Order: sequence, then structure tokens, then C-alpha cells
Amino acid sequence: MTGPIKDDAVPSPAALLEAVLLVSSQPVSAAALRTATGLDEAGLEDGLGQLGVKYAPESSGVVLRNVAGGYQLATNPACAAAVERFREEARPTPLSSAANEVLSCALYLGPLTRGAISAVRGVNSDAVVRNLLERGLLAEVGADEESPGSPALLGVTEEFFAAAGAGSRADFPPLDSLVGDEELARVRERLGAAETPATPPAGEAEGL
Amino acid sequence: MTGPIKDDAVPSPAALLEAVLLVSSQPVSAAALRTATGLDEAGLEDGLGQLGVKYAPESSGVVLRNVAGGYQLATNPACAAAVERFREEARPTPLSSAANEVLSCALYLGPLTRGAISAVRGVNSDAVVRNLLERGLLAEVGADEESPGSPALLGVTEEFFAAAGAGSRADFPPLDSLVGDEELARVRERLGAAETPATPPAGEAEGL
Amino acid sequence: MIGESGRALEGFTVELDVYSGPYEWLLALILRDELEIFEVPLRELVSIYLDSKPEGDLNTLERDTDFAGSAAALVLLKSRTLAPAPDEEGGETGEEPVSPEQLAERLTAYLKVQRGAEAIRGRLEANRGFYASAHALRPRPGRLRLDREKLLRAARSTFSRLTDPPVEHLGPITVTLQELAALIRSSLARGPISYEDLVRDMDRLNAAVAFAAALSLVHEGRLALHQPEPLGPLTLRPA
Repeated sequence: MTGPIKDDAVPSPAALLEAVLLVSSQPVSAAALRTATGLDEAGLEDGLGQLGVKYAPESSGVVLRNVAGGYQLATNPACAAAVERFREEARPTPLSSAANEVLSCALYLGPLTRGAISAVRGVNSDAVVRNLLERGLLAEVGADEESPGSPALLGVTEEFFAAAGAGSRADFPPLDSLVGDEELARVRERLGAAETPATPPAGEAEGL
Repeated sequence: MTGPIKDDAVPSPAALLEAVLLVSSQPVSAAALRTATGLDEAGLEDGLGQLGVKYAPESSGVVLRNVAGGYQLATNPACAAAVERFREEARPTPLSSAANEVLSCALYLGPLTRGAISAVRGVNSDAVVRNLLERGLLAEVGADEESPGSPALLGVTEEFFAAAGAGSRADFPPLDSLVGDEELARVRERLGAAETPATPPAGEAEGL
Repeated sequence: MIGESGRALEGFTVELDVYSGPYEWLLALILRDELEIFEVPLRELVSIYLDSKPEGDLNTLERDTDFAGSAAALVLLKSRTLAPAPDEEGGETGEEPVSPEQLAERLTAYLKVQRGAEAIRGRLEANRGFYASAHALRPRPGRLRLDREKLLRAARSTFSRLTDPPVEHLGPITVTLQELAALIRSSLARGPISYEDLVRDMDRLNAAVAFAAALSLVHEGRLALHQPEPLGPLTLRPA
């Protein structure tokens, strides 16, 4: 099932489209699909037509939906009972130490941008942030208008406080009780550097 | 495309399975699939067989993988470029040889402590271990209670097996098959382990 | 010059406070822990090697490369000994001398781990490019439990982490001494060239290797180095 994939084989339009649709939980617009896949108008229509057959609600457990100005893969409502049972049974995977670190940044230093989180932690944290957004523990709460591209500001959510059994920020010990002044100054320095766009998030390769 | 779904139609085994697989980012074990879908052994096999055809790597942008002790829908690597363009993410950089060595220690000799890994490799490996924890390829799976301070024991994760496209440890070549007897004899000879004190071992410089 | 045995460094002997005799024997003694690596003055060893090079010998590159390789290994060994890896018990390290048997066992174990790493690298490489479904369901509200102790531990370690020193400049050596020697030779065909011009586009490591290659060519009598004042500009001229 995981047999070798021929690198020289050019994927069909339908294949390109369904791969992109699998990695997006949100509907994807026709324009975004074309940009990602490099398909022209005709290729897009052709591919979507084929996917309409492959993911037809009459036979498939995964269906292609055209909603909210975009396309999306979703489960067939006819399979809802199985999906619900799976959701009940599946225990949420515990958070990694990386996820806890990102959450502690957002809790104590937030709201802050992805770049600032990466700078404080010394490693690129984009994947961890995406996971926490998907779990609803982090949310975009605004934008940093001062920085080029106005990157999103991330903060912890109500869901986060509920999961931690806390009412609010006040239920956590203050930052200066956790680390010394000197260390805090260093953290602030890294945060400051992150706000200067010239500095890329440090240490992508970190020791590897 | 989003035509009416007949509620009275019973979805096929394949449809139930693919609906469940769509809503999991992790591989799902056969047992969990059966619990969620209510399928029996034969239904599961039948359904997975059909999905193997529907999601064949030769033609589909989404493929069915059997990895890390479970089943998973994932994008076809042949479509990786489109996925990466869509996500605006670069493909994760390959691991350094140091990182692969640490994983090899954990896979073959683990679970073991950071100290034990460093001892095998002859260099401090803490930074590399941290990065692998970050990437979710290593995890703390217990503690070595015998040692002072009960240092954490590290092992490879399900995510590691998934990333390596492996079902389990058994998919990796056994450690003892990796180095031939002849080669081992040469190592011993070079080190003078075969007790030849009068003559210096040949080609010492190259062996360093 | 390579002896009949095929070992480039066969004829090289050294005279140090702690040892006098063939260089190869010195390496063997160090490896077998019969000579303490701390006691071997590596700088002096390099000087002895450079002084030992026969005048006008045209074929020393292989010998130089071998020496550079073994000297680098000695530096590595010394630095590892200076900062010993904690042993399995986390207790005292390397008190008793290691027998050749033990050393062989350790090296064998490491060799296997290294091969295992190769197998892992191959598998990871072959499986890059699979991306998982992004349609995973969010856990039901309230199902997720966050360990506050773990969170605070994470906060402490994140905020007190020392910044790693930048290592970008330590790129891998991508050219060999031979390649650089060839580069120097072809550059010299057009006349004298300054060392600064030669290494302008090189990183620090490559520049250092280029300098070693230049020294080697001087010893071979292929070029002359001209430096009118100490630490001043350095010019390479055809000999």
C-alpha cells in the first residue's frame, strides 16, 4: 500500500487537487487551488470533475463539497455515527513538551507573533503553533500592525484555561517567581530582537 | 456535488473506514477502526482492500498507508510540491547524521538515558536529543529509577515509525546484520585487541 | 612519499618529551590508552611534521592529507577527553584504563549504531513528502487535560534557556586539500596572486585548508610565499 512512488510520473490534475484538499481543513478557493497546483482553468475544472466522481456522496465515505466559495473534503454525513464513535473513543494525544513551551510563551508573554515565539524558544515553532490552533488551545487574537505583513498575534483561549483547570491568568504563578531577573532580561532581549524584521527566528537548525 | 445523501443507504465498509481515516491525523489501529465502524474482521479487510485500490499511489493524490501499527490517509509524495506551495512551508530539512545516530541508539538500544546515548556516541548529545523531542521523533517514555536523579528514558515515537514509513521495529534491519564479521575483525585488528604488541597496527591513521 | 607498505606516514618520526619514535606508533599508543592524550602537545606535533618535510619533495599531498586527518582526529580525541561524556551510571568517568578489548567493543557498538543511522536516514528520506490529513477532529471541549506542573516546568526551561552560540560559520569542508592545491596552481598560472584574493569567496574553514594547501605547495617547491611585513598582505608567486 505504501509501495514505491514513481518520481518521474507527473500527478494528474485530480491527484494534485485532492492532495491540497487533504491538508486544508478550511474550504480552498479555486484561485488558491490554481496557485498551489499550477493548473490552468481547464485543468482545474477537469480535476474537480474527476474528484466529484471519486468522492461522490452515493458511494464514498469522503465527499467533495463546494461551500463558502471554496472546495473542501469532508466526511459523508451517512458515516457520521462511525465518526462520532471514533471521536468518543479516541483519547486526545497528550501535549508534547514543545507544545507546553509554546503555550507558556503565549500565557506569560502573549499575545505575540509566531516569529516572537520562535525567537524566545530558539527554534522554529510554526508546526507546533499550527497543532495548538487546531486543538483550540491557541487562537489568533489580533495582528501586529507594526511589523511588515501584519503577522497574527497569538494568545491562549478559554479552552486552554478550562483544560488547565484555571479560571484565568491570575491562577498561574507570576513569571518572576519562575525565573530570575537576569534570565527575564534575556528573554525580553530575544523578544525585542524578534520585533526587528531583519532578524530571522534564530536557530532553525539548532544542534542538528 | 453536495447532492442529497440517502440516509437509509448503509455505507459500505470502505466508506466507513475512509470517513474515520479522514478525521485522524495519526495512523489508526485496526482495533480502533473496528470499534468505530462496527465492522468485523472480514469487513475490515474487505474495506481496506478497496481503499488500497481507491488510494493507490500510482494514480491518487491521497494514498492509504500502513504505518506505525495503523492506517493513515496521507498525501502522495509526488504531489508534495503543490502541498508545500499551498502551505507556504518548506519541506522539513533532512535530519543531520548526529540526529540519525541518536535515533538509531533509541531504536536499537533504547529506551535509554541521555547519558547512555552520549556514552555510545562518545559526544554529548543533549542538543540533538532536544531537537528530536521537539520534532516528536523521540519521547520520554519513563525514568531510570536505578540511577541518581532518575534520568528520563528516551525512546522513539509512533511519529518516528510513521515518518520512516515503518510498521514497527521489525521493519528495520537487525543491528547485528549491519556490520559484517570481516569488518568487525578489522576493527579489532586495528585496535590491537588481538594482542600483537610488537608491531604497530597497520593503517592506524586512517582508522582514527 | 609513500613507502612500500602503502602507508604515507610510515617514515615520519617524532621527538617529544613524552615519546620519541615513529608517529604511527604514537597514534597506536594513544589509541590503546598507553599514552595520555593530555600529555601530547598537538601544536608541537604539527610543527615537527612541517619541519620534517623533505625539501623539494614533489609528492607530499597524500602524506599531508593523512597527517591532517590524523591530527584532526587527535584534536577531536583530546577535546572529547577534556569534556568526557557521562557514562551510563552518570557516575565517575574513565577512571580505569580502557583495554583494547573494551575499546574494540565500544567501537563495534558505535559502528553498528552508525549503520543503523544510515538505514534510518534512508527510510526517512524515502518517506518525506507524505502529509497527514488536516481534517482531524478537535477533541470535545473539556476532554483535553493540561498538566499545569508540566506547563510551568516548560515555562521555566524556556525562559531560562541560554541562547546557543551561532554556528552558521562552521560549514562543512566541501573541498579537499588536493582540489585547493589544483585551484592554487591554476590561479598561479596567470601570475602572482594575493592570499586574500584567493580565499575571498571561501568560508573560514576552506580558507584555512587553502592555507594548508599553499604551505604544502611551498614545501614541494611549486610556489613561494611573499610577506614583506609580519601580519601584512601575503602574496603567492610561482617558484
